[in-house]
Amino acid sequence: MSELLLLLISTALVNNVVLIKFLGLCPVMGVSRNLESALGMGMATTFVLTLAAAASWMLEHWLLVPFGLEFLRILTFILVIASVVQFTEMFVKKISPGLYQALGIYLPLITTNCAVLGVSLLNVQQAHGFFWSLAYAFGSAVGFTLVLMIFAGLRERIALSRVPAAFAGAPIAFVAISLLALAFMGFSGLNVQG
Amino acid sequence: MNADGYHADRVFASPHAHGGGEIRRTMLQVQLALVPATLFGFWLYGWPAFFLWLLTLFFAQIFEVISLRLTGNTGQTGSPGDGSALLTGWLLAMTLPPWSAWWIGALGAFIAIVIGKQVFGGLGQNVFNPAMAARVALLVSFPLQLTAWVVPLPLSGLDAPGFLDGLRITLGQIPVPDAMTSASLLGYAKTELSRGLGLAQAFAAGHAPQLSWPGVRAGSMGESSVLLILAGGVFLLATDVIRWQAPLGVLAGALIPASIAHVIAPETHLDAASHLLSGALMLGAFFIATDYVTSPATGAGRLIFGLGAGLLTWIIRTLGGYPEGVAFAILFMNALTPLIDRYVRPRILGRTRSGQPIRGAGK
Amino acid sequence: MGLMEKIFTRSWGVHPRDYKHPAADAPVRVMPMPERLYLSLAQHLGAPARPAVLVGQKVKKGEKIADPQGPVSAAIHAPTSGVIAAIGEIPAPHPSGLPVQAIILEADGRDEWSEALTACDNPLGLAPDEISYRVAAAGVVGMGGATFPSALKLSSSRKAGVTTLVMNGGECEPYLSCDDRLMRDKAETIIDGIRLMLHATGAKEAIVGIEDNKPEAIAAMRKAVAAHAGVRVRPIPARYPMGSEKQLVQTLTGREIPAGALPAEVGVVVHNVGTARAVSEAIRLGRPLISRLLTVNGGCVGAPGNIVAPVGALVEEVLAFAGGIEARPARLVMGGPMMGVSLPHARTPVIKGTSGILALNAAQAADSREEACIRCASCARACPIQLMPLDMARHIRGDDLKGALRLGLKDCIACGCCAYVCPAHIPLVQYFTYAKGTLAAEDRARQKAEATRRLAAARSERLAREAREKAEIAARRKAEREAAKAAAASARSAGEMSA
Amino acid sequence: MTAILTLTLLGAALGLALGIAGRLLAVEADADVAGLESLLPGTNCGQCGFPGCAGAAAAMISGAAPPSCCPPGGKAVALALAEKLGVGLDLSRVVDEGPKLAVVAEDLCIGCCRCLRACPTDAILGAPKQIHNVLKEACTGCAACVEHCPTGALIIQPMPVSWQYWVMPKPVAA
Repeated sequence: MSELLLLLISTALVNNVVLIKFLGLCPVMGVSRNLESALGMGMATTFVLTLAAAASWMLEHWLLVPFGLEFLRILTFILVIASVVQFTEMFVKKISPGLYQALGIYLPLITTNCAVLGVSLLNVQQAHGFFWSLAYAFGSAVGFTLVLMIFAGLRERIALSRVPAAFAGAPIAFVAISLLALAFMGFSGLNVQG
Repeated sequence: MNADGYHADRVFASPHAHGGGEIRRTMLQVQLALVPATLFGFWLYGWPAFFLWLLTLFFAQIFEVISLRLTGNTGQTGSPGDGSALLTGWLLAMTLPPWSAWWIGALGAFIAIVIGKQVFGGLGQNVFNPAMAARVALLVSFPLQLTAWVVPLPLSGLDAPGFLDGLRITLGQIPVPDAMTSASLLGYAKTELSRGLGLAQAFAAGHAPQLSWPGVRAGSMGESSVLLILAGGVFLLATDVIRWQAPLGVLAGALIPASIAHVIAPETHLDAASHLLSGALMLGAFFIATDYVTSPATGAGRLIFGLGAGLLTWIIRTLGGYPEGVAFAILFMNALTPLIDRYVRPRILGRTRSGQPIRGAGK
Repeated sequence: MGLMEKIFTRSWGVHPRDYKHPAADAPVRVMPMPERLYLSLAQHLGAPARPAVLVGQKVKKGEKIADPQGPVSAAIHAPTSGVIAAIGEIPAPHPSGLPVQAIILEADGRDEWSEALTACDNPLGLAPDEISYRVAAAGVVGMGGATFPSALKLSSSRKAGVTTLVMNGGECEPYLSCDDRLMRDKAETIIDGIRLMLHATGAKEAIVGIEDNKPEAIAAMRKAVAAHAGVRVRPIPARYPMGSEKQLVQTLTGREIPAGALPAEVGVVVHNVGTARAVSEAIRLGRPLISRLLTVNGGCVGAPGNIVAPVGALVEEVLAFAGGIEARPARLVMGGPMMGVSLPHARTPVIKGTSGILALNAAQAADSREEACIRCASCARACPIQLMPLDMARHIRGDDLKGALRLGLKDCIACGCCAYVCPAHIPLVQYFTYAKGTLAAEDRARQKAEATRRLAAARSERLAREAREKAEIAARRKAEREAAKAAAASARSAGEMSA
Repeated sequence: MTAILTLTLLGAALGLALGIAGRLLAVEADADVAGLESLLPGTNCGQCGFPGCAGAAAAMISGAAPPSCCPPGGKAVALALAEKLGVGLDLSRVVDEGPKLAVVAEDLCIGCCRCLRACPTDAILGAPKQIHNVLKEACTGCAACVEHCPTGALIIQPMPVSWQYWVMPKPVAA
């Protein structure tokens, strides 16, 4: 139990997908303009990531390895991820049209969120078991959501600040996220394995 | 004289009175509160400390003036005379190794004032504490220089560097002799623990850093005399410049888990007093976590902010790769501040917490 | 209040320097009647009154010259005898200085009372509704500054079944001392008015809340109240804005008024002590509200003090009577310094709600440049409603009015505490009034769009109906013609047959 | 061979699952013309260049017109439309000169009643040979009447501000 908790902390904070591994930066920059859509995006990504990790684990262990098809790994993973994203898209459109509109193009773009594929591949690479894979994916997704939320909060505040014209928009967002990354560096070397 | 000649030149909005508070005065009060600890630091670490302090403040003000000139000083983004840049520079200087070369101070001032504050729009617009952003950026970029603590050589002593030697040290012409550098207590404990030694064993060794309330030890100016920092903090509390929630939160957030851990595993965990007396916990609690701009605006929010910063400090100190975590912890909590401010709000009079009008309480 | 409560209850409000003395201690002076009086038709909350006199008509003192119009409105009476000189526009006592409809009365200098006014010796024998009726006929409005028609408040309180009448003797605004002076000099009259109001509203008890920085007023009122059960005088801590309805009711009764609701929701009705006096004079003497006690104060005023001025006197005349002004004021304010309105000039009249005229010098007006918000949250601590003024102002500055609305903009009472304490001199109240005004204008535009849409729809429907009817008539005519033709044809054929 | 088979089967299986999900989670696309039209003034004044407000609504849905295409609606309507459409709004292009009002110049009006028929909201009152009058509560300032006046007696003016409706100006950044 405590190991699982440590894994979650490790993946969410110490090895944060966004700020330490630099995966999935596109939605972080794109959907962090307001908190509600950031939360929605975080939830959608968490959903996709966890589901994709489960599906890719099954794919890896029940299909690719038995048939010696490891060379198809990336291809099949992308296929699975794309399907999960499609499903999520329909789901979000059904239950929250407002969120669907707010997320816009970034929702189908979860497909190309490298964090999703990256985590699935890392799971294979590090030979995680099924539940461990799930936890790893979930922890990563929580880390992603955390950063997305924090960053959205910061951007909401910055949006109402008197940022000089030269820095307004994307530049100041990059400055802010780099300072956020500095803050996360404090967790580096956090000895969570005990 | 009669009133029929009176004509208002514009529309004046109410109120037509003001309590007399001024930003400038607030900044001055905080600087005043820093004076005792700073003077003690000068005495403790000699002329180099003074020069570094002077240079950092100078550069902070220079960068402030240049930035305001470039962005077109509109008055609402702060004026060069409001003292905020000097305060930022001062706080930064308090956290640097006192014998650092001049460019550490200059670069730090640049990061703090320009990147940490002015690109966000100047005074009041930044989301991270400028001094802490600069300190962290320097630490991860120049870990060696930022941990080169010198043993105290009080000005009154014979072996303290003189005025000119001090100047040379600050200008980087004389390298700081290795024999004079020393680990801070937190760094020492971390190193010894990573070598597999227990704390009791480590502190039994003769070269272990000693702790004392007056604070004669290696460290930065802001870390040495905990008592003088505390005095400054109490002054700020008494003059109502800062509120109690954030300092209390930081101290409680760090010291409570430290005490519990020490009771459970004294061999691997420093006691609360060591945590309090070493590092920048006190400075962080009273001077950094209380920064208006980058901490929550409500009392409850400030308490959460403080507790979070304290707890993270302890976690980083105990489990992390860095010996000191105050700056990281506060930077992280700065990032959380907008979220705290959004979700922790006072109940509006006549409404429930969810914003609905309360029910009439009987007729 | 227990210790725990003291620690965990948020303090609110501010303690501004009050500048009440020496004006409060100077004896009341009565201003002589000016030659001309400018009686705004909109000197109360609600719809403007409608003139009931013609130009050139002679009126007596106390005669009604304008009728209330609509459910929320108040009558206006002639403050002296004279001739109606004109009915037209004058500059409103308002920051904008925009015109307002007014009746201009030329005084004849005789100051003769109208004979139509009826005094009443036993007012407590009157029916409660009769009291409300007479109060309405006297044109009495709330004297604290809100100028809500008092009669309406009395009758609606009765309907709502209020139990407690809270009398506002707080006068928490700095500089002002007219209520203080009134309580010292006219305590008996006020108590009489309170008893009449108790009778009219059906409330069981009255609590007079007086700030503890007015010991003379408390003593005078206590003395006057001694003979009457059901009326109590309660000293309350001096703190701004103690005189605000929500704060006063909570301090005196412990009840919290729901947002957007009237005090009647918690069984309370609040009236000003000045209103009680006006009610007493309206019922006992039959005298309508035609003059009021107001404070003339501020660093530029020659002889600060309290003055009885007729409604409709120009501000410059009142100032001249109060010893003139010694230097060019930095600001001319009507009302108190915290919530009063700045006047564009002094050629604008005193109205029923004018509690003070302030000629402030530069140091008092504290006009300063807006600096950057450092998020010190002093404003949030001072806000009596527990709003977050700093965040609301940020949203408004960024043109996100809806964001400010979410943060509780509608609950803001514009008391000015936030701007008073702001070390950056941010005109927070101005941000909020701007936002409220803009939102209200948008609302009006939406309502108008709705109404015009209905008009347009009605019109196109009408046009369609007319076209249809025209077509129908045309069709009927055609059918008739054809029928006639057919009849003629059949007649012809029948004729042929018979032939 | 196995690889191709695997991919085919995988694709087919996922496709089928998505198809079923699509059926289950179907959302009806709502025709928004009516909803959008309800936000427009509804006076069919034609200043947008489309046939009536319904035409403008259809044009906005198809993207042929920006949400800021309604001059009488001003900023408020443009904002509401942009929110409904879920598109960004370039407010700098919206020229909102505040509410407008048609005024009859009494010395020019000949009482011909032509403007009465042109007014989409019946805001002009008048009888033949009598000076007409504009009801300011009903006039939208759409200017449809102006071209029908043979003597140029109708003038579009900003709505006068009364002190009750005066709005405190926004503090100007010093």
